[in-house]
Amino acid sequence: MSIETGLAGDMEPVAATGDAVRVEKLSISYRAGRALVPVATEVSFAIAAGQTFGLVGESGSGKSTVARTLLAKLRAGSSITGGRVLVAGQDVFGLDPARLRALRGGTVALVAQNAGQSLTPSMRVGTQIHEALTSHGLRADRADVLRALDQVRLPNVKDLARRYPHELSGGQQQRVGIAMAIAARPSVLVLDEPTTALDVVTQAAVLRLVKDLSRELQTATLIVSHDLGVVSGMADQVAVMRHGRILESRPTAKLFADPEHEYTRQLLRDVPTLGARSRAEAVAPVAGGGTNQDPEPPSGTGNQGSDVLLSCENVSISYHASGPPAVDSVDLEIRRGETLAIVGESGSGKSTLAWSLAGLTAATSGTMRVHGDTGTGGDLARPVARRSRELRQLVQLIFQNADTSLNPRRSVAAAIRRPLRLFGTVARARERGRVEELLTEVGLPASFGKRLPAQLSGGQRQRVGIARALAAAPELIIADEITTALDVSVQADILELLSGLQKSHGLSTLFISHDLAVVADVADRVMVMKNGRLLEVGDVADVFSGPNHPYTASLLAAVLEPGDLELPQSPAEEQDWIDDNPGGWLEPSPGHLIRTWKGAGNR
Amino acid sequence: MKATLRGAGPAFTIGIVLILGNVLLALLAPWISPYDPVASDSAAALQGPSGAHWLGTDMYGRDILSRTLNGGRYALQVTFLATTIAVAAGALLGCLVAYLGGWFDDVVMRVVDAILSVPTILALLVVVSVLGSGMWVIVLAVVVVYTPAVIRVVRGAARSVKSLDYVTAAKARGERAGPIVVREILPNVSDVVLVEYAMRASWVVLLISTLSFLGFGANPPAPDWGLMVAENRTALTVVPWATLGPVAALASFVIGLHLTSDGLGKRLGVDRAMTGVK
Amino acid sequence: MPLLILRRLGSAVLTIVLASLLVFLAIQALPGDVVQQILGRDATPEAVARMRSELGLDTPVFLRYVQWLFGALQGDFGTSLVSGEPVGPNLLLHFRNTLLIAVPTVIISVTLSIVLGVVAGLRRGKWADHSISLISLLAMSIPEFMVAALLVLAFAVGIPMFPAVVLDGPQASLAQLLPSIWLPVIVLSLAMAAYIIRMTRTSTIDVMTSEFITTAELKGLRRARVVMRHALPTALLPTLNVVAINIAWMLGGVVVVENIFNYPGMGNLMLEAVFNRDLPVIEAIAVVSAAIYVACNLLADLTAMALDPRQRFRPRARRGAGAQPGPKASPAISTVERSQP
Amino acid sequence: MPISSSMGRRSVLVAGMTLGAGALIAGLSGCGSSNGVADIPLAAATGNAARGRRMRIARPAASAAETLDPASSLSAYEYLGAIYNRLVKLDQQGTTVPDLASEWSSTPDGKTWTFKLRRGVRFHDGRVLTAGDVVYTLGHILDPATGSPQAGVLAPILEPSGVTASDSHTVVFALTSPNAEFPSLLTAYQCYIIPAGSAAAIGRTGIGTGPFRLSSYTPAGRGSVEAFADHFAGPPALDGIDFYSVQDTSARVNALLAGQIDLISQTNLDFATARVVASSPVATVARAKDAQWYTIPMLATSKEFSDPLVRQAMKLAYNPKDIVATALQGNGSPGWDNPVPPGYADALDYTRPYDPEQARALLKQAGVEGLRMPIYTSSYDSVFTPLAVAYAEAVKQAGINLTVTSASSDSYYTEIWMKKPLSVSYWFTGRPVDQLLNQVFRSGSSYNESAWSNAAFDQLLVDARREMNDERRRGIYQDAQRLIIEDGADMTPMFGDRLVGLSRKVVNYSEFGFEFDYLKIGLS
Repeated sequence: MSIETGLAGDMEPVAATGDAVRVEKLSISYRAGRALVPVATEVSFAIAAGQTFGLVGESGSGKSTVARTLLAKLRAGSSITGGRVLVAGQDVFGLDPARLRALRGGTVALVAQNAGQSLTPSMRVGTQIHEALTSHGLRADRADVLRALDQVRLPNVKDLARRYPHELSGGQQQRVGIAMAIAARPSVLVLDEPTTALDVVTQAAVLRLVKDLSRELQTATLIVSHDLGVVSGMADQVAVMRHGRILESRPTAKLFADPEHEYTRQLLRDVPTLGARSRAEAVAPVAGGGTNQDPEPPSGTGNQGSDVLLSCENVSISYHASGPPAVDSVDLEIRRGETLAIVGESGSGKSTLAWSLAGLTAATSGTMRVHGDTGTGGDLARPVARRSRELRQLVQLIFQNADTSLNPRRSVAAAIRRPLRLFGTVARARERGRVEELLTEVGLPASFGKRLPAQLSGGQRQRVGIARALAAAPELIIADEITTALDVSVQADILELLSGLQKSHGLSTLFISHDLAVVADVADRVMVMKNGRLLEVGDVADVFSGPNHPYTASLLAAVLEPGDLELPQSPAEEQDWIDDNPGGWLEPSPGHLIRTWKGAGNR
Repeated sequence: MKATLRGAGPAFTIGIVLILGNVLLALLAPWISPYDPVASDSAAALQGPSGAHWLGTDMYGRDILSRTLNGGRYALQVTFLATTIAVAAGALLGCLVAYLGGWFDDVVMRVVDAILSVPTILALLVVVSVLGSGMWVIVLAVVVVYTPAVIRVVRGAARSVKSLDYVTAAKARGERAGPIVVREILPNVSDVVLVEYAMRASWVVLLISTLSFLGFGANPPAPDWGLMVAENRTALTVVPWATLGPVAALASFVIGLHLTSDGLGKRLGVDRAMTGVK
Repeated sequence: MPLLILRRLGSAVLTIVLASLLVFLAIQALPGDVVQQILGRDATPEAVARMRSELGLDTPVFLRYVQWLFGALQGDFGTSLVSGEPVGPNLLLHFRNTLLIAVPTVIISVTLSIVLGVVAGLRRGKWADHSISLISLLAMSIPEFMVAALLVLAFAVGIPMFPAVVLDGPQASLAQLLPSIWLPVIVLSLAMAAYIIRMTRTSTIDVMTSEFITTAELKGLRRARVVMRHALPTALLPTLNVVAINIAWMLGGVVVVENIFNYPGMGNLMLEAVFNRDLPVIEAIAVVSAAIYVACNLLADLTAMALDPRQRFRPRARRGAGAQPGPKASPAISTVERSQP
Repeated sequence: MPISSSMGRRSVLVAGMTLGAGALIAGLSGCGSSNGVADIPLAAATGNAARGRRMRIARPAASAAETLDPASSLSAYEYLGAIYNRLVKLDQQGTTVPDLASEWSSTPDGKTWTFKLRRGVRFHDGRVLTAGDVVYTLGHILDPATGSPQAGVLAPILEPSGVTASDSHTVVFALTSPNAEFPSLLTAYQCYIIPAGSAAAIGRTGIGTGPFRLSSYTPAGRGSVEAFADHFAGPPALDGIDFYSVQDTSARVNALLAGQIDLISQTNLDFATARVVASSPVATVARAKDAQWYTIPMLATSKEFSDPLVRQAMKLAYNPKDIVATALQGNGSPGWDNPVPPGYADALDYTRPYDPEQARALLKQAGVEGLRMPIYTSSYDSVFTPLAVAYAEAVKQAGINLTVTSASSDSYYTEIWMKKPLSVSYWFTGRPVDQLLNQVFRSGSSYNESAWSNAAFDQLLVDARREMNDERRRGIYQDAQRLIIEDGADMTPMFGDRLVGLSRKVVNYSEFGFEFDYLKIGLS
């Protein structure tokens, strides 16, 4: 029952018969031209039935490659250069085709990262589950298919089985993927970043489901993730990978409590956490609220004055004449030097609101004014084409995806120079010097100016994006999920850089994120949005310590922190509250406003 | 460009060599041809390959090698001009249409669809019979027929570029449509345009030859690949090289274009650029 | 979904009308005197004058177009300037003959090329792939007129297996034409198959490397099932476009082949009409061809809908393949957007 | 993923290309060794035609407006000769000989001509040919509504009322002015005799007195004729002929080589093709001697050629023998700028000098030394371009610099011919001398392609028609020919043989003007 582990290379794995999976000194290389590039080097681990093993590491660490060898799957061009993989005692790479098929899906099943892409688009969901059963010689009729769907707690399974994958939500797709994987009762389950594409609440629910199922089926489970929180909550044992090697492999609790390897310690330092807040407090105290209504809208929040940079009132944005607006009557206010975070899942309207401030999407109604509506200030409700130069200069965007936010055909210097020229920030003769200054300021060598974006790493590109925004000499920076695509360590650097610049330049920042932990780290105040509605706003400390709107509470509850060995208990995936429209506001503490709601039972 | 060429594979190299070889031979033809390609010599008619005439002579005693060497000049010239104009115009318009969208897009694409729906050869024959078969007419005809196709392809690529963040960034800065199209969109569909150029050129050169073959292109006694085939194909068994020479040259050029376009596509990952996955 | 189909039908009709207008206007610019052309070199000026007045060539252009359009809507494509016969029945006859080549060509080339394309895609980098790719490369690069000439030389003159030309006129019975269609069918199939093979190969490779195929494989499915049920429906999506465009191309591009084989089809009629500047005939051919092109695209759309449920919900699915995100497999567009000599 | 082309493809590619091309050449080039046109036969085979054979003839596709009405037909020559007869026809020497008319005579003033018809001639519908049919036919030709090209020739001298039947087999033509050559004007192919009252339907029914009767016909399509047993000269050798329309020359040749047809009509094979045909096991080549009369019209109204000195220089500057050798590979006769074919009895036996130095001097005298201009050609006929190239080459010696300029073949005769100063053209031979000179050279004639106008020449033509003495008339025609050679604007560098492709089974093929010898032609 004990889990055999070994620090890479120095321990012979013990041939314990109880292990469902044994990976022994596995080395994999990728052929690039004439050279062999190692992807994994002498990786060893074992997983016993009923146990969960976590592989954690940043992108390119080789963790997914290793995980897929359990299904005897290698990428084209890769080959095993040493070691072996034993599943139920057999070397998976030595199987004949018939046994290989039996292994795949029968003995070992995979839940892949993006269910939307791993389900065959042209085939009904039910059929795909059906063939997962029949291909392993299992008798299967419609009832079995429905049972499989039922098992992953999907609603309306009869209807759902007839749908095509694109007709499901991301969470549903992932559940179908899981149903398909466990359909043939495998003894080994490989979870390759199973929740990366999902929002936090769904993630918590899906993980809970997987954990329950693997316990129920007594599978040996391998979970691969870049997210320390996920691995922490799921795995009994965790291995940290970097550059194809396992650096450290220990029981979960020990690893998080007392990391041995410097890299692990670094990782743990870089992961933003909610901090000292107690999870128990996050539970909303005002269930079925609406008794203590405060009619005043939240624009009145706290101390107004000359330090308000931007104020929006009653902003609504619709893409289509019919249908619900993407942003629905939102008020907001950003002060000078402040970081205001907007938190919400995809579709909450947070990005739409930000793009509207940048002038890319016209607001349908409401007012958006800078500088308290006076002086050089102006009406931000105008689209960018009708804004004055000063106004355009004032708001600058930093994008989520550093890969696509820089024109791949233009050099770094050209990217930074463009706003300088357009806004006439500096004289032409000074441009070059200014570009170099900006590069230095964002922590890049001045020589990087000559490079093309493709010659930079993701973090470096994001720095260029920041430099480009700074070049316009703005007062407000809109940072739209700017660290989502980055590894934890890079994310930490970028966040640090941003907050440093913000202080030195006196910038206000609108920080958009779905990651509560990051927000807790960087923001002064936070707004919570859902379905285009503002649900809660307040100082970070107030919001994160509660009391909260039930939605905020569910978000907070779903956060997985490294070191938490348990998943949140039965996270509420179904919304248990109803928006109280127009509703009023609660103000549990000064400046902390919560929209009133109704309990779901009141319907 | 160097970076562009690297990693495109040996087929790409062969392609480039075939194209450059053909272009070079066509350019140098007046100097390296052993004979005047139109000068007939009744005493030397219908000779087989020999030291004096490597590929033999045709029915008027004209040197087939010289005619083959010179035979690409017209086709390559028209191909170069027509493809360049069509691709340039199509690329610009395609980007503009994609960027502006709205009714402009609707109107342009409707016309594009209409032109595309008329079979190429019919459209071409109509233009040629309207304006005669001079070189510039053919160029114009090919441009008329192929620009819409290029617009469509480039528009598709540009639409995915249009939604990328760096274009959004430019818009947010307040850049106008012109600079955005020229600075941000066009350079980033250049991969597509380049591959399109090679593919398009391969069709144009075949099209030109087909036109000549049907009697609407180059005029006798001018040496021209398509025309040579038309003139000599019935006599394939008597003067095989008068047909095979030009066809081999034509095919090698087209193969070159295909290989180049494949290589470019592979190297530049054009298909991914189209969907914006890149 | 019916609304979607209706919308496409509407825009299809608009495209056809616009195409007919463009062709009509283009032909109006013809400098050569139609009548002189018809009557030939030996015509007397009196005969020319009489014919001009008979044909009423003095009516304003736009009026003539409107008249024509209304006629066409009722199936009346006017009267040939040359023969004086109604255009419709004659065109129908030639169209029927072209279909006799076109249908076997489509069946043969599509079947063959999908099989070969998928095989090449699955055996990527192997011997089979190389030979298939090489043959399709050659087939794309050697002009049809050369292939046709060689085939005639080999299989009509050398070994008299097939007729070298069609001697019977457009009224020939299908049985009379049947022996003559095979060489044209081979020539056209080769050219057409080459492009479809390449497209199918590319999209097969694309789809086979996609995540859902990996998932299907790792589910332990048999290779055949993975290919047939999971990969093919998606892999055939881009191929559909190529097939559609190729069918349209073929109906226009049979010109060369019909010319060489003296085949009494639409291509020959087209050449003859262009030579004679027979405006009503050219116009009718253009409209018929445009209709076929549009219909092929429509059919490709509908098939795509049948193959891929995602296609059923996109309002503007086809407007340049770039707007077609599809699965990961969105092929090199230039291959899709083929319109060939 | 884009289309891949990986490592191994290069070798496969190279190997494949080499193999394919190599095999092809090996198979084909064996036959490309011997030189020349020498192996093209000089004449068609003669011999006994087998009974009961049908011949298949491929003809160029005419326009869909094609009609069998001889008066206005422009392309259906093969049918016309098979199904109709004229009163008189032309023999190979250009002499007028009997056809439906057995004899003819005129009054001494040459104004009234009497033709006696052959007895016992029947139309295909069984009716007997009478003078009334002839009167009707001439009336139809002269009717302006018919639009017959021959009306332009006949109308100036003949009113419809001038044609009368004096008895059932005698026709009298009362001319408005004397014309000694009148019978020859009736040899034109528009003058085939049709049954009375048939004008409306003749274009489709084709009822005549010829050796074959029409059994099916589609304009520009296929058709067939059957031997007419009641033909006055006895039935033809063949049982029937099937005509096929094939637009493309190569296609016609391939059909012949594949054994699908027996003869290609109205097609002058180029020399390479002629050799292919001649070396085929199933087909061969015959010549229609001097069948095409090639011309280089110099537009006399153009600024370049309004000066007779320049025109003379253009002629002196070249040697027609060279042109025949180069452009025709010897398959023809030099014309020496005389449009009357050398075999004609009325032809002038005179060879003008070839003197490039003199030409140069004349040009200098005319002030256009080193003349520089385009000469237009097209692919309308396979010899046009070789002719233009050969001529341009030849006159270089006289310091004349011509640029061969090729124009589109389909608009050549509407846009170039008779519009550009210098172009090449051709006529079919087989016209009577009087008609030839009147149609192509007389001032103001619609076919006067050089727009040459010479009062003395016109007067000679009038005189000739008045001159009833054959000897003296011949003298006048020869004077006229001399004028053309010396002053005319239309050069005649050569008469070309037509190379006709036919099956090796064809016997007794002979063709003159627009007509085969339908009685004798057969299959062995």
